[in-house]
Amino acid sequence: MYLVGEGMTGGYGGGDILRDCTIGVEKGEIAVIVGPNGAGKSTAMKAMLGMLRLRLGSVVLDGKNITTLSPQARVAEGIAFVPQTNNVFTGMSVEENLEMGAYLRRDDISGTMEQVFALFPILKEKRRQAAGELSGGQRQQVAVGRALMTRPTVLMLDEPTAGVSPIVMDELFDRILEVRDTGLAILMVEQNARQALNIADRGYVLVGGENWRTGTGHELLANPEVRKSFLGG
Amino acid sequence: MIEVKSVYKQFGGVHAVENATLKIARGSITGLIGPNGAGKTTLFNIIAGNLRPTSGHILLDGEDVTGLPPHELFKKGLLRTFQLAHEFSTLTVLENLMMVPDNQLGEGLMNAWFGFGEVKRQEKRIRERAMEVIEFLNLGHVAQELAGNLSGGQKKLIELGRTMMVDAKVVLLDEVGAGVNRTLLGEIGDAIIRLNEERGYTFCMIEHDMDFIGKLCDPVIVMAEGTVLAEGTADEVRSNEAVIEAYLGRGLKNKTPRQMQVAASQPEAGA
Amino acid sequence: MGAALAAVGMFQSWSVALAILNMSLISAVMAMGLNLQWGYAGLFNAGVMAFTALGGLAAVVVSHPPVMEALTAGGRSLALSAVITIGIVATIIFLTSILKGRVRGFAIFVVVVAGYFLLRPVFSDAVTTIESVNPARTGFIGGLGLPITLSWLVGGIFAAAVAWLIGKVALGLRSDYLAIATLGISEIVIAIIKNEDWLARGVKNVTGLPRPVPYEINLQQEQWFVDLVSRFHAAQLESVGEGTRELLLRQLVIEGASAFVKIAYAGLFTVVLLIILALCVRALNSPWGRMMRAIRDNEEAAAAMGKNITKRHLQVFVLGSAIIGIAGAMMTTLDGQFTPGTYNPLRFTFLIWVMVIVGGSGNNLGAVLGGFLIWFIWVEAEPAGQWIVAQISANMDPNTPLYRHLQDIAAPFRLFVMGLVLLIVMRFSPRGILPEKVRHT
Amino acid sequence: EVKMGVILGFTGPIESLTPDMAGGAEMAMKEASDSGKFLGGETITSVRADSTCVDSAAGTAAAERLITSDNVVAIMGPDCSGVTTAVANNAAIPNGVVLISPSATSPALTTIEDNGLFFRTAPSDARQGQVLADVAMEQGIQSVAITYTNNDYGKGLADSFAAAFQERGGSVTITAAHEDGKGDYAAEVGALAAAGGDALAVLGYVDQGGRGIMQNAIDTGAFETFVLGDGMIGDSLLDVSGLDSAKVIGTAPGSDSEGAANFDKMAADAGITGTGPYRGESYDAAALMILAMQKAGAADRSAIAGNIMEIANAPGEQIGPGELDKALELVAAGTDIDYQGATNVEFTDVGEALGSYKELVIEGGAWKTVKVR
Amino acid sequence: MPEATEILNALVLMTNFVFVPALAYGSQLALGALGVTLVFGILRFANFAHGDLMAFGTTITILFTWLLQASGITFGPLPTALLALVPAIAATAIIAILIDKSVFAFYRKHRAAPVVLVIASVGVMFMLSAIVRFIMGTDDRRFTDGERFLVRAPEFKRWSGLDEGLAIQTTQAITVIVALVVVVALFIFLNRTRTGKAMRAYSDNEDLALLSGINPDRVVMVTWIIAAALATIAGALYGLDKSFKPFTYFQLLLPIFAAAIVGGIGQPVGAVVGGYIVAFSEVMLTYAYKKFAMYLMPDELAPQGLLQFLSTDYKFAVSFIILVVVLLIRPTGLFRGKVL
Ligand SMILES: Nc1ncnc2c1ncn2[C@@H]1O[C@H](COP(=O)(O)OP(=O)(O)OP(=O)(O)O)[C@@H](O)[C@H]1O
Ligand SMILES: Nc1ncnc2c1ncn2[C@@H]1O[C@H](COP(=O)(O)OP(=O)(O)OP(=O)(O)O)[C@@H](O)[C@H]1O
Ligand SMILES: CC(C)C[C@H](N)C(=O)O
Ligand SMILES: [Mg+2]
Ligand SMILES: [Mg+2]
Repeated sequence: MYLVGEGMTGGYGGGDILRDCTIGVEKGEIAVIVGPNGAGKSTAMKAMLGMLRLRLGSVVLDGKNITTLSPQARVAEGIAFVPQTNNVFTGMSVEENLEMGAYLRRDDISGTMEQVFALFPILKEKRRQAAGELSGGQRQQVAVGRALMTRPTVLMLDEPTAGVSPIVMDELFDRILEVRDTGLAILMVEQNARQALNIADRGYVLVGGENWRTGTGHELLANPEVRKSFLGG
Repeated sequence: MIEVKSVYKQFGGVHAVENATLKIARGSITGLIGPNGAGKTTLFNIIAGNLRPTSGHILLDGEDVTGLPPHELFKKGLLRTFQLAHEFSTLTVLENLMMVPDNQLGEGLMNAWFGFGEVKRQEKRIRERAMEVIEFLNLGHVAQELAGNLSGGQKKLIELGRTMMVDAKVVLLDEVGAGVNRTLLGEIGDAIIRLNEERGYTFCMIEHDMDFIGKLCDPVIVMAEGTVLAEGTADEVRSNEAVIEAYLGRGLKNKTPRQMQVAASQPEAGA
Repeated sequence: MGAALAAVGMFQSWSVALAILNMSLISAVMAMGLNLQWGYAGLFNAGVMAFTALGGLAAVVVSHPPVMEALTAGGRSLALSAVITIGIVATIIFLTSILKGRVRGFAIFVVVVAGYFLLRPVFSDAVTTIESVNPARTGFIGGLGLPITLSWLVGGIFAAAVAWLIGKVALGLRSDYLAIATLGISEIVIAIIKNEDWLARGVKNVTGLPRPVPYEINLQQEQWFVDLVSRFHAAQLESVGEGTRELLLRQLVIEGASAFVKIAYAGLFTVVLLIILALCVRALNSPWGRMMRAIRDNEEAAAAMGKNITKRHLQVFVLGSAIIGIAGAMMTTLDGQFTPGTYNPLRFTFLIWVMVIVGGSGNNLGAVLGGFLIWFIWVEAEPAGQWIVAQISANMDPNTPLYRHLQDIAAPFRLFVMGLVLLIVMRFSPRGILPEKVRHT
Repeated sequence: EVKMGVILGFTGPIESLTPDMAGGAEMAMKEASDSGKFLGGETITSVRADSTCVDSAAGTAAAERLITSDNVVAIMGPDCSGVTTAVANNAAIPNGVVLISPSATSPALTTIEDNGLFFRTAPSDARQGQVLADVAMEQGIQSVAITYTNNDYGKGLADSFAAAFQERGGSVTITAAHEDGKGDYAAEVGALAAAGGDALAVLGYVDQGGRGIMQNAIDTGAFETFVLGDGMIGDSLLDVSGLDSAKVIGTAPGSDSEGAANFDKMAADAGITGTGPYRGESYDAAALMILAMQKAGAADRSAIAGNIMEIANAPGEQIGPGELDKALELVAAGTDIDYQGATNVEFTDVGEALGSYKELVIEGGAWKTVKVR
Repeated sequence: MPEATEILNALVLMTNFVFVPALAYGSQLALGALGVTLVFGILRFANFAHGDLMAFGTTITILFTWLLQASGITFGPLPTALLALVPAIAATAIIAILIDKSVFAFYRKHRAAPVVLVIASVGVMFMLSAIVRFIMGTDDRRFTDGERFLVRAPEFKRWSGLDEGLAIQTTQAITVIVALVVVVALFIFLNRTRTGKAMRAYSDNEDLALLSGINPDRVVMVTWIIAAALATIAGALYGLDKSFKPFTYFQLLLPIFAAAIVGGIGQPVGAVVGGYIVAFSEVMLTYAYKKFAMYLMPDELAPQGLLQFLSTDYKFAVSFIILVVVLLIRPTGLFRGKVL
């Protein structure tokens, strides 16, 4: 697989949060992680980004072992990430937030910025406003927009749709599909699991830091156990 | 119960709330929906006393409570949760809940220093109550964990749990569902209904999950651009053209055939 | 810590060790007061100095014998000034209760201005007469002539009263803004104490305050004490010859007296420390402490949970300041003098902060430990620095410029040692030596 | 080996004066040691401690350590009046150790209850105020603006100077305190200049606010004549720029006796090149203690106090600076001496220097003694 | 109606005793406050060592000044020290970075609370101040040369024929100009350049900055370089104007912090305005307006008192009173600073 965390085991200093957890995504594919609150989904993401030291296991990007790289280095390798919380620069304007997304790019970014504005029209309106003054959903849009500015090869999204209104959510999923079709690998955590698994090529169900079920999006959606326990019936 | 009378709120040049007028009826579970930036959270902040309106009034049980500080509104039975979780990060989960009840004897210094019997007994009762809530929210295994170390969704659960610690009259829930597992959210929905029916709580909730809104709320108020766009039952609102245009949208456009199939077998998808 | 003090006792002298102990006890109390404000409630009080000084002022006001001459000369106008002030305050309180809005503000303004012009001549008359009574010796009204231990309580009350006022004005500010405001206010308080000579002689200092413990000189004359010392050192006295015995005994009595006095102080301070520690610990572990920590973590959420932030902040600010005030009074008692000129923020505010943070904020025992440790370093850095310089220059020719330069910088070397030790301690316990505990209720 | 304490403000607001003061005291010790006649060939070592000048707690702790840990027999110092009171009351007197301050000049120290243990070789400012007023009057100054360092020394001196000056028919336009250690004194000078006056009296510290005020007043042309108290007399004042066009007069304890001149020469030889005040006083303080020990015949704390007065005052053979050798010999032989030293030491019955004052001016970029009063 | 010369006299009086000194002092504070506010804003702690960093920078400047003077190099009418600034800034920057690497980096890595860094900076402050005294001793040092005055009081009197003189020192003029140039440059740097924006981003949200590919080490390094440069410039200009004395640099810290915070933490413009507020309030409120009024008013109305708003007894407190009042009106400083 293009990006894969193999047998990840580790935590925040206390006990292990992740236990032999394996998550991966292929180029041109969407992989979705679902699971109950506190299952370790965000932790798994952070581990793949190097924001958490793994006790065991490895992270491999495009056949290259990146387990020991620093987060910045992984970002430089082409991974973009939208964290679940604290995902905007509150003191900077919307436009500057997007610019920071493109920090590593040296080419002209105005085109990408226009694309983001087209996707989230409200951001264009608020481009000069500080991101900290936005509504919850607007912030979330800034956060996703920032990641899209990166021109990554892997896009990792931690609950990108939390708090965004249905119409924007649809746009967002549309956009994600588009982006995937350009050959990106997309890994996301979603509590809106139905919609997410629906467009997913690959799905992971995490419980207690372990892989509980793995399959294609549709397999998982069709699995009654999964539906009952995690998708709300 | 709560009346919002032509409330305006401006931040510099931004009109966040513009002439909002609405009622939250006693005993109802009122849904408040609307596009991002419609002014829902701002309105909550005004009702709960965190913000002062530029103009307009808020009535609680007929009494003008505009501009009262949050802690006084709490004493009048009005509770709220925050959209971005506001946990007490260096308190444990249990403490996060235990600090909520009002008029705790041990919160007076004299009692803290010299009180024994009753103070201890009350403390015990509060702890028991908190443990119940914690169990209900599936947080039992992290009860003694610092709230700051919780996952995003668990923090939202604390937000909700706090409102369950006391007998409130009105509870304002700001997107408690966002980031919460859907199965658990279903249970939370049931609990809300129970609290509403058995204890007579009034709820007003902001939510973007239309299934959830549809299951719980009557009436549903739709805000857009700071003002009330529509009001009615969930179904009425769902079929309102203006609401679809501004808020709900018409589903995914770029679906590949493979996914269209599946979507068809899943009626709720794309709601 | 005990071991460190014992080492000082052994290698330097027990008297130094006791002197350090006494100031450590006082520092520990101060640190606890600040810990209450910062560790429990997250209030960035950078005005510790002011409350220490107010405690000291209380010591003068309570214990200094009244200066009758000054009182007869200016007492009447001073009393009149007090009456006028009370009148103004009462009128304002009355006006605030009956008026509202703009009118209220205007009325208060008028009363204040009118009051000022009424008060000024009376007051300045009082001040000039009082200050001109034998200015080299007194020139102030003196105090009440009561036992000085009473001033510890009064010091707490003084500090609490001023803290209440400051809190009313400034507690709306957040973090560093509160810090600089309190810092500024503390400078204002000190400026007042320095310049209102009629009150406590200002920068001319009040010395020779009465003590709660016997004077060494008197003690040396007391037969029972001499007996006590000779019993204590019986063996040593036996071992020397008849002739030197008398001399040795006298030396021992002098040493004993100074130790006795210090131990007596240490006893008193320890009692205060333990009482305050017990209260602090109990408060922190109660629902009150929980509420305070919640407020510290997130004010907005705590307010939404029905906690009155303003009131609670004020409460803890007043309480913490009162404790600092008590410590301030104890310190002035120990010094036997009140010297407003010596109150500077580095020593009386920032050093206390260092104690709290190094000890472990949010932890009472940490604050106490920090108080002991930092005071110890503060005092012992100097001999340590000198020792190091002496080692370096041991084999140097005393006539080289380098040698002379080294001698000149021996004193600042103390700063170097202080900084180095501080950094080392913090390196090994970045969250404080005794960090705040997670409470498993 | 006999240890003597030297406690001065090596850090803090007069840190540039103190090395020379300590040097002065240590000169006396060295002299006595080198003579080989002190208590039959004993040597004296000096133990320095930092009084900080302003922090009485730190100063007391340092003195405490000298007394109890280093076991010094007597202490030369402290310097500033505030710490001196603290050290005397809390460390020296309770332990029965003699304290001779070379420079604490606050009038309040005259009446300290010292059990006969506290002395000072500097006179009380009660008198300096009068001398300074005389000096000013003689220069034809009719009105002055006064600024003083805001502590017991500055305030005490300002009070006594203002009173004396007015008594002599002069007028005081303003009396304003300044705080030491501030970054800028423009505001102070502004107020002083606005009040006006023939001269500006600066009663502060040479390395501190006092100097800042003078510099600013010269720069802005606010004053051209300056009247200075003892704390301002020091070499570092000489590099205030623009001094050549200003007239500067001042007073400091001291005399132009032969003794003083000899002392200056000795000091220069010993590498103490400054002309700051209180070097002589420090030398004398140390010398007095040394001679008192010699008289007692033992390096014993309690013996010193009783002998100081006799050493210092007449009758007896007069002893100047650099004559410790001779003095030790005389004392050992039981002859009475009257120590004069560098500063014409003569103690009042409470043990402080009667004091003569030098009237100084800056001329051609150097301090010159005009006369002694 | 007062005559024209009277009015001119009054104006010159005010310029000489109020405006010029306050402007110069304000600029000195501003330069110090800029450094403090930068570290405050980006590394998120109040750096107590800044005063001593200033002293250190000045020390190095003095050493280089001596070196230059000894080798016969001067800077015409300007102080030689200005030339010495360049190597001194480099040296100070290196020291600042070393300090960061050996002290502050550790706490950053461990995500320590800001107050812990503050206390660590107190430790650094002690050590730096000792080091400065090791090198320079405790004496006063003057190292100014070149033309001391731009305008001298007596010359001005002669030239203008007025009763009042006006004095402007070269260093005063330099300080004011430098302060203004530096604040504009800093503003442009932070808001327009990539590195500047990266620094702001880092200060805003460290984790997210990391995720954007910003190299935190570089941000920290650049911050210290700028802070060291500012400290050296501020310290050297101050030392040129007054004299170099280690102790005063610690004392300067208080008004510098006041300026930075009143302006709003992390706001360069705020720091400068804050510096002027502290300076002007101090000078103007305790100034005795008697002479000023005398020029403007007919003789019969000549005022009796000194016409001071506040007696000089409380002058030390004045700037703090202003400060508290400003904060009560604008709780996060004049330019809406950060709340940490
Ligand atoms: N402090 C502020 N300063 C300036 N503008 C603000 C501020 N707070 C909110 N706004 C603006 O007010 C508008 C309403 O925001 P609000 O948070 O009430 O939206 P919302 O309806 O809750 O949206 P969401 O569903 O995304 O949470 C938004 O456009 C937002 O940008
Ligand atoms: N910084 C931290 N320190 C210690 N423990 C943590 C920390 N962050 C998370 N945890 C713990 O790790 C576990 C997994 O957290 P994680 O954030 O990965 O959950 P999640 O699956 O993303 O949940 P959610 O859906 O609620 O976001 C939780 O039990 C949480 O308490
Ligand atoms: C060293 C001197 C300037 C001290 C001064 N005479 C004082 O009493 O404080
Ligand atoms: Mg998560
Ligand atoms: Mg919202």
